[in-house]
Amino acid sequence: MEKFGFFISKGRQINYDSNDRSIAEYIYEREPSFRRCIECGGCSATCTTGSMTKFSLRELHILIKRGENDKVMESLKKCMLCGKCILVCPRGVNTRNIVVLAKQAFQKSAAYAI
Amino acid sequence: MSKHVVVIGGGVAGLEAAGRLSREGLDVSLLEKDSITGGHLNRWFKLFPDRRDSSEVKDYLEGLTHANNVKLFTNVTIEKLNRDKDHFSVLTNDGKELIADAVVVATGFDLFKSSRKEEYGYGIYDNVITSADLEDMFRKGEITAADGTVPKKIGIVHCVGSRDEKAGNLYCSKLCCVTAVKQAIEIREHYPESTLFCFYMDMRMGGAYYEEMYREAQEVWSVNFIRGKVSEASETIDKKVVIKVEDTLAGRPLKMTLDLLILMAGMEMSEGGIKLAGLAGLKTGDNRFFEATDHHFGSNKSNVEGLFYAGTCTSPMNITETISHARAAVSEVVDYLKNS
Amino acid sequence: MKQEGKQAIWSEYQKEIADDKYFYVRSCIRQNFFPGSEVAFLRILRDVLKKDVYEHPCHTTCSGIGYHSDVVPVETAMTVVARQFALMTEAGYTNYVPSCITSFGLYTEIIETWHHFPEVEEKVRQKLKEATGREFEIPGNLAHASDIIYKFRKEIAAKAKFKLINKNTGEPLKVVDHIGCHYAKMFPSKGVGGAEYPYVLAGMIEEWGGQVIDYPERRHCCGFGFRQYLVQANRGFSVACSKEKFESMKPFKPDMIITNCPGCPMFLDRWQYVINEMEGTRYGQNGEGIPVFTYEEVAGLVLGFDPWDLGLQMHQTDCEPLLDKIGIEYSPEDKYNTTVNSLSEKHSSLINV
Amino acid sequence: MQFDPFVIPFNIGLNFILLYTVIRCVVWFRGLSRADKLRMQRGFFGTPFAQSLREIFLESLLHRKILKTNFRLGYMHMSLAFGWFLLIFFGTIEADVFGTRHLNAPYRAIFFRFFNPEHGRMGFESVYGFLMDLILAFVLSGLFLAIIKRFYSRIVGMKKTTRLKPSDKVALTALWLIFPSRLLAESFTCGAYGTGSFLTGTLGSWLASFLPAQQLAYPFWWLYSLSLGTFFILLPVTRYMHIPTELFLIFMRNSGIKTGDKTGSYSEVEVFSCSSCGICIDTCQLNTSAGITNIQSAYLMKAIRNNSNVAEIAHNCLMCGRCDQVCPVGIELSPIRMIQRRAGENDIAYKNTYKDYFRTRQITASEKPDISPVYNFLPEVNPDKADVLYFAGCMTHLTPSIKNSMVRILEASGLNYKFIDEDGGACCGRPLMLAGQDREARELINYNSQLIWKSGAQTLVTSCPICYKVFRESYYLDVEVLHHSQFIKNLIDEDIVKLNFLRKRVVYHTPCDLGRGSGVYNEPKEVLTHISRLEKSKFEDDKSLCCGGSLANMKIGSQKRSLIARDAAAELTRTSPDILATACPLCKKTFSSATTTRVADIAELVAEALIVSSVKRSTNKKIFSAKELAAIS
Repeated sequence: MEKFGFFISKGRQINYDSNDRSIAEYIYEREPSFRRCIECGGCSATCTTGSMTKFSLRELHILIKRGENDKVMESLKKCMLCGKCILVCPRGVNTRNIVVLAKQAFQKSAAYAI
Repeated sequence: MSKHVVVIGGGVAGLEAAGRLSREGLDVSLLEKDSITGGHLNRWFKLFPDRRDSSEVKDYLEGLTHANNVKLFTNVTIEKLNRDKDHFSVLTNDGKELIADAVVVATGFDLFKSSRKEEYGYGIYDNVITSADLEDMFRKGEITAADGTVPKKIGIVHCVGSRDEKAGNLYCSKLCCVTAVKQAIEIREHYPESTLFCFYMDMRMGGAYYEEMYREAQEVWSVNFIRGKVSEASETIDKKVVIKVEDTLAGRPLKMTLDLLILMAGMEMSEGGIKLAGLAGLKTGDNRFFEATDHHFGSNKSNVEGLFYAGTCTSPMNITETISHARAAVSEVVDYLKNS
Repeated sequence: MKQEGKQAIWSEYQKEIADDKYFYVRSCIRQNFFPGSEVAFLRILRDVLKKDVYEHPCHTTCSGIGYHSDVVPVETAMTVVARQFALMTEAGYTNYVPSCITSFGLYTEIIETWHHFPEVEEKVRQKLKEATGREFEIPGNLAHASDIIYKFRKEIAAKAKFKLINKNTGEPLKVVDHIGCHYAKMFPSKGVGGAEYPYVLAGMIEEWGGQVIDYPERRHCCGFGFRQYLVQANRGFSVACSKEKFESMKPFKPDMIITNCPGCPMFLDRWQYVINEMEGTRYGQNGEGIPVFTYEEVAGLVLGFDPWDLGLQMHQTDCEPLLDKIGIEYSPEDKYNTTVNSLSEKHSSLINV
Repeated sequence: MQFDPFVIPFNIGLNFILLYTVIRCVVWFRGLSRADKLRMQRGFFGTPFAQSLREIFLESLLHRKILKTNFRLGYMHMSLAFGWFLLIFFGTIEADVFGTRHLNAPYRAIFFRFFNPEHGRMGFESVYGFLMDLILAFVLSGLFLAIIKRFYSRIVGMKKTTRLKPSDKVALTALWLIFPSRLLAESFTCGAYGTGSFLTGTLGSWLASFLPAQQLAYPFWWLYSLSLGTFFILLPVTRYMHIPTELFLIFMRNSGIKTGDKTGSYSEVEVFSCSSCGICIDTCQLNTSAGITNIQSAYLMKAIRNNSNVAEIAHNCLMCGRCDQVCPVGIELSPIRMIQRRAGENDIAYKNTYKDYFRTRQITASEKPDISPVYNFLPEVNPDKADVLYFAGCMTHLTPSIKNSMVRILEASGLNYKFIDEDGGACCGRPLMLAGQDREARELINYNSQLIWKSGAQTLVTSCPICYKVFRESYYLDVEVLHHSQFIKNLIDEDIVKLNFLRKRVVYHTPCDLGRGSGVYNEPKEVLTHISRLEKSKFEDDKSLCCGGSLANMKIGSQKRSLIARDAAAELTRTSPDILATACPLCKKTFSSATTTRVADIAELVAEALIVSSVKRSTNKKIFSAKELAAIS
């Protein structure tokens, strides 16, 4: 309702208490190396997709972990699964499986049904 | 007639230095302000990175001094410390005067007083505690929130009083990160159903096996690491702690309610050290720690001839480094006495 | 919450507050938003506490509102402030008391700047002299008007007709204190109780019988933020800030909010109406709003001033439920019928207390 | 005496299993596509039939392939299968020749001794009895090995043996009981009547010396019949279903039917033909190096048969294809795995319309999968015209030395070439396919295809076997696709580049996707022979190892990968060569961190050997067009 010429802004703050982290839990359970990520950004730096469009696996990792899932699925689809990220990851995170699992989790989850 | 060395401070560095000096055949007096020796070891329960019991290290150190007949004076503070010609005169609060050929200062560090970071509400909010308080809980074998319940969601704030201009400390205390990781693992071991969050500015896991512990904390113990300095804490109506932090890697501010917030207090120059610096005219640096004459090859040497530093009175150190530094001080003393 | 912890901090942040001979400067905004409050301040100091308060007719804006909206450069602001100080000096006063929190912040900031950069002060003196021929002394004591009321909170309590107590239950009223950002966040040592746990309003509440509510978003800005409000498109951000505070204080069921800043009572008050219109949410008890007061209004109520003399009819969120709780009598039909004459009549009756 | 009640369990079991097998085969046949049905019909009346019979004899009975790879294991399988077959075969003849009448019901041959206890006393009868005892001993020796294998698999040369489900265990017990009970039943009967040859006779008379043989024989005949009956009845729900199914599979395969990319009758027959012999488990490097022992093809087949946990198994595989090579039944294991990977994706894309129907009585609307393009951010590119395209591939970009070497070689060749993904192009699509995401892969394939078409090139060279395989198999391109090893081979053959001899001892590792995946074995070795001293390893050609880096495995982490890489590298460098050569950027990268031996791609070695001065450096003028080059080669 635009009664006063403005809307009440939605904050940018991540509300960790109320966010839904089921996607992250789904991945943690199936790919424990997800926990090992130290957010160095190596994956994003080498990323084939990331060189052509705004796509950062590192950022998606964090967003999933914090339960900021809203736009993650849209982004995840851009991944080509080429696997360069696995080769550069210093912590041996199985990045491709995380992408696949995340997509699976989103598709299985009713909350994010397309 | 063997020469007499006074060692000031009965913590890790003091005990090691005293024991070793005595073993070198010198007459050693060890002055300790508390009633017992061991310093901070008395408060810490398990040590990183191998999680051994702190009492093992204490036993080793005290064993060393006992075996070598170190003269121990407890409950002693220093009122005067003068150098006359080639002797030191040390006047204690109980009126004793000790004449020494050399002095080793091992006054150690004080933990940063977390209440100085007012925004975290230590001493005000019921469920904000420090790393040292947590060690007390570990010793008791029970980690509880203020109301006696088991905390489920626990946050750990790194760099409390370190790397913080507002706290007056520009330096990194360097052991808080690994302490945080150690304590996070210990809590998870104790309460497997708890969730741990470490809020860090940088993970500085520089020591041997520290990084491996960090990895273990993530992988095995599911500790969550969030990069960002907690800006403020506040209390909810049911006495939980709400923290605000920027998740710098998500580029978004983050708010979270926790059952318990643990502050990783940094290391500061001890009050006793500052007092001693005034009494004996010892040089201190911008970081208020004693300033050694050379960073590279004179880290035990003070600006007063015959007075040497050992351990964390010069900068934050872990136990390994403290012991090494104390041994280095011993060799400096022996060298000095041989040539004087 | 450990009270002794807070007390330890409060004891560290005590500031010197002059006890008489005040050079009082009004606030641009408050004169318009809550004109009753500044009048009440003067009445309390002059009539109740018998203090010497001087107001200079040539006082202008301190330009802080322009400074914080990025339209007035700091040098200009300094020269304007220097002129206010000159008025004080000319009037023979040294204790400077601004009514506005932003003015207080600006004065503090400028005095502090001059302290560290004397050459800037010298330049400002020179420019002021060139432009107006005036000369000034830096105030010997700079205190915000709320500091003054804080200083005399006990005297006011001694003369109080009412306490901040719910007369029906006998319980202390739950009071949220909201401190203007510019009061102590810039210079914690210049505020009573410091920046993290300010005591200036909490001290009044405690003294007058109320219970202070410490809620998680206590430190959060009311949302005024100058630029956020001045541009209409940004107001959504402004109202979101207030909303965050209301959401956070709601579980504590506060009876009232007390503030010491020109913008805060305005926005905490008006935005409640806006949020209710836009989202249908009210944050007080029984579907009502949470009444918002300035410290002068509360002091006035405690001393038994007529609510409509205090200008409470200017509030958008009704204050009557709170007056009922305290047991203050008021005449509903007079709410919007106050005349200047009736005011002065009541004054004379009050002065005879 | 023509009948006894104890034969009833056997009769029921036999009739049941025969009927079941026939029905099952009919159902499978009906499930075939029209083309496959025709193939099968044609095959039945043509040479494939004879081929099949031969194969059945060699593989299903003699187990020739297993014998070749592992003699003891082969002997075990052979003695059980072939021995049992001989028992039946000669038993039938025995019943026919020596029995009271001809053309007997099967039970009369199986239980011949019971119905003819006096048989075998003299002359030819005793010779035949000797033969039958010999066959029984042969079977029993295999059974002995099988029992040992169950508990100590190493004795038959196996490191791991398959794990069993409960019905398998019952069937296995029944199977194990069949021959010992026959031995005892026959022995007791022979002991009682004083007949029997060296085995049954000797054992019989010894047993009869202290036991009431006459009374004990009958219960053992019952046991014999019961174990046979139980085994037959349980057959359809156990892995032993492979016995009848394999015969059908052989006919189908010889008729020219292939697995395809969707579940169908043929893949189902393949799944049921798996005998869980466990050879794939022993071959699998995930087992031998990484200790993962529950995802091998035998387990995949089992999971598909039992409808359990298929997705998890299907994705945990390097797809190196080593098991396809050794499967004695000839099951196309990798294609079946790929079917399962794709199926997993489809499960998600298409929600089951009838899910929860019985609970809710409501058919949920079937949701259409999201088919909006996902890679529409890919830039539209108009490449320069060129004769030869070089597509390095994502992995090659992480091994710049390969990329740079190829650029040097291409420059030296003087061909009119274009490096199309010099600044990083789109992925080839194979990693997506390996994850079962064909639709997404198709988008990338279309994008890259356009790029290739627009360039007007006739030859496409890639450095990455992963790309090579997908370019060849899944792109519809009117260009010749070459792996750089093939391309270099052509350059050498045509004398376009001149190379030094490097004087290095080199062992060549055949990358999975290049070798078993695409059948390119010789060209890389010929190139290496040209420039170095190529030495053989134990793992040549289709026996080559996997480096462990494979993109096909979604599940394993870096630690397990490095275990595989270390073992493989250790095997390959056993002769301490100067260089471990490979022809794949991923193999190179994986091996590099697993061995101290220098690991180099063929392209790097060729670039090192390049004699630059001898090359006609005409960058614009081409020496050969790619078509000419292709024609020559």
